[in-house]
Amino acid sequence: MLVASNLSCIRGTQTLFTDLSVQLNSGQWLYLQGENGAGKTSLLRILAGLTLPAAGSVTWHGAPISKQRSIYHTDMLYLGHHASLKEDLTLTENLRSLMAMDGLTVSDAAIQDALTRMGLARRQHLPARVLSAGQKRRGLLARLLLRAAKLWILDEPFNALDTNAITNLQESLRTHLHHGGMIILTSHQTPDLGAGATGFVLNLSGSR
Amino acid sequence: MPQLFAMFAAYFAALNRDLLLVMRRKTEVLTALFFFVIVTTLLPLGIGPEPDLLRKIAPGAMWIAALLATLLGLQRLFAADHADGTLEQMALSPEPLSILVAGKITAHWLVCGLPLVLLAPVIGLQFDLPTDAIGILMLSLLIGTPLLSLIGAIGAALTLGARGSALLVSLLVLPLYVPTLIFGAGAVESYITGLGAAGHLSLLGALLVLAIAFSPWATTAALRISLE
Amino acid sequence: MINWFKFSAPSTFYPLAGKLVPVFWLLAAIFGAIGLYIGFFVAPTDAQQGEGYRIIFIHVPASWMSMFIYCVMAFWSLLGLTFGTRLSGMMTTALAPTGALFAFLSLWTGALWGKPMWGTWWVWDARLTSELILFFLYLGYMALHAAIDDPRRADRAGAVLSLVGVVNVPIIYFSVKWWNTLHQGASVSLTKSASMASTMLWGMLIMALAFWAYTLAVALMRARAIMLEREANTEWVKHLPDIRRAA
Amino acid sequence: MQWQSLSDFLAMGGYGLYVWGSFGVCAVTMLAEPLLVRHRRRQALRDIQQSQDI
Repeated sequence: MLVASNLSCIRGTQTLFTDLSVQLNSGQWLYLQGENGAGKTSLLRILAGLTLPAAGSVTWHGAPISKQRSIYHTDMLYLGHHASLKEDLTLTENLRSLMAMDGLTVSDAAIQDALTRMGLARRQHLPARVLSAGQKRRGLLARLLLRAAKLWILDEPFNALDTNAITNLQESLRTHLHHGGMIILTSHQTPDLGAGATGFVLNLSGSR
Repeated sequence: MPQLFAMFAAYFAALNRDLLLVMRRKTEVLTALFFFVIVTTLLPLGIGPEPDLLRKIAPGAMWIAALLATLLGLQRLFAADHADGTLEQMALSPEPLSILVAGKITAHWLVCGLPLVLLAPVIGLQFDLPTDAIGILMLSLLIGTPLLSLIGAIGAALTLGARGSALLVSLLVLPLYVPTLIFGAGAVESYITGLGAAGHLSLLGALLVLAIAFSPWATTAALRISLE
Repeated sequence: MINWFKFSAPSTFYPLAGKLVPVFWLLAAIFGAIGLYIGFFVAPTDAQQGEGYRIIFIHVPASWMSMFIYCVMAFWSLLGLTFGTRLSGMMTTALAPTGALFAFLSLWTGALWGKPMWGTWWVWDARLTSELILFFLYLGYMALHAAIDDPRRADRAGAVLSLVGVVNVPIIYFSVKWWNTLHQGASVSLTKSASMASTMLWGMLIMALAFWAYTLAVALMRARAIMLEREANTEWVKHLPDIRRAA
Repeated sequence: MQWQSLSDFLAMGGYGLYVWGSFGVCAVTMLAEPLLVRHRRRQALRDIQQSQDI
């Protein structure tokens, strides 16, 4: 499904990794390990199609992702370091505009439902600026529930979350895998993705 | 057909969001507008009150003020989206990024360009311009200010994440503004001297068509590069 | 078919450029000597402008080169954006300062020509004005490239800028020309007033060839320096014979 | 040959300042540029040398 072959990444004069190949099938997860600066985020951004690799290619269902951007970005959802929320807008407005810019229309009820499931029902009409880091994070994660994306690429999704929210998110991840979804993620702590799903751990620190 | 509809929806989504943000934080509209008013008000004070002289410099002075006012907010066009990560999400939208960029440029014009067009008659009176010349001035600004936003967007996208980007935008964009300035101010001037403004205005229109076709594409390319 | 991508690899290009640089220096010296000889000893004194017109033997070729180099930069940029070759960005960056130099020389000699001929250092003549804007475009390119830390990103951003610029150069030229005729300013232009005798044309052409060879020599030298700076950590640089010699 | 003497050549029919001002600046800049580039390349080589010695 998602095949990355012979990727290499150069940042400035530093080579982060070379000849890296990954394959991910339906219902599988990929967990990236490595110390700071090993190139985890760079790899995620290459797989998401934000950065061009210095060499190698990424294909989705057999075709290069750069050739079918619209299809790939419908199937894939990337959540990065940033809050990706506008401070002056409420959570509902933020989600609504993000969905609309993706060319999708969702009802306010669906947004409310997703925010409720992330435990933000009472915060939905507050501007993002007054929310805590964890609450913003959860607001963004509500997009996972709204978008029917097959592949989730998540950069440190557990950051700033409390125990309750972590359990919640892990549950969502397990459900996604169970329904044939795919997940690529980085995290400081090893996530518990359930015994049923198969996955790989990729260690990036060995490349230096 | 549904694809086209989704594209329009995405365009209006980007436009709406930026307008909503401006509504929440009104200073941005006012900065450009105040700048325009202040510069055009200071000029007669610096140059002298002779009506003949003022009438002569009015088209150029107002066009330069409009150009600099546009330049003022340009660097912020994508900077906030870049900083909070929403630009990243826009680049990953299933809809073409150039459509979203077009929406943002439209919002920029509605906020920074259109108010200048609407304010032009008042400023024109300060410079003692005849009524029909003011009409031509408004028309030239109406065609020209979107051009300023379109060209400026390329510069704003290119300098995203570069050091000293505020100054850099001016250096990159000002040479590209030269034709717009010449045709815009020239339209009013040649109308006043009795040569007619049609030639200038149609050239300005041709540039606008060219920029509409070319600028969102170039801006998108620049944005993708700056996201790397 | 020749494999151009092989030549565009810095490890192949570096020694090749090293061999070409002296050739172009020699060409520049020969053409320069012939051009100067024609300019000073063969070309007769102009009836109207006396000896002052001899400035055009560098002014006109410098203006030509400044425009030509910008087009070449745009060409490399297009190549770089479509094929993603590393060499194109390095060549564009290597050409920019030389292009800016020629634009500057064109302005400088134009001013020195204008003072005795028109009685003023600067006129808002269509050609001079667009040359000035071209100079700003060069400065913009170099400033943008210098302001972005990652060289790959800087190359690609610069490529977009130079393509936008090359679309705008003719528009700027015609707009300035139109503006100039409307204002009935100094309509005297350099080439028109000097009745284009064939010796003069030859002199300018040969000087242009000298400048062209000079540009290639300097740009290749600069490209080599840029390659060393950027690829300092690669294997081919580490095994370069130049490293020992420099010690 | 239209020049009678060296001083005649240097005077350029009264345009000496302008003609030699043009050609002089042209020569100086076109000599300086390659020298600066050569310096840049040597500096790069020296940096690589140093990083290898360590």
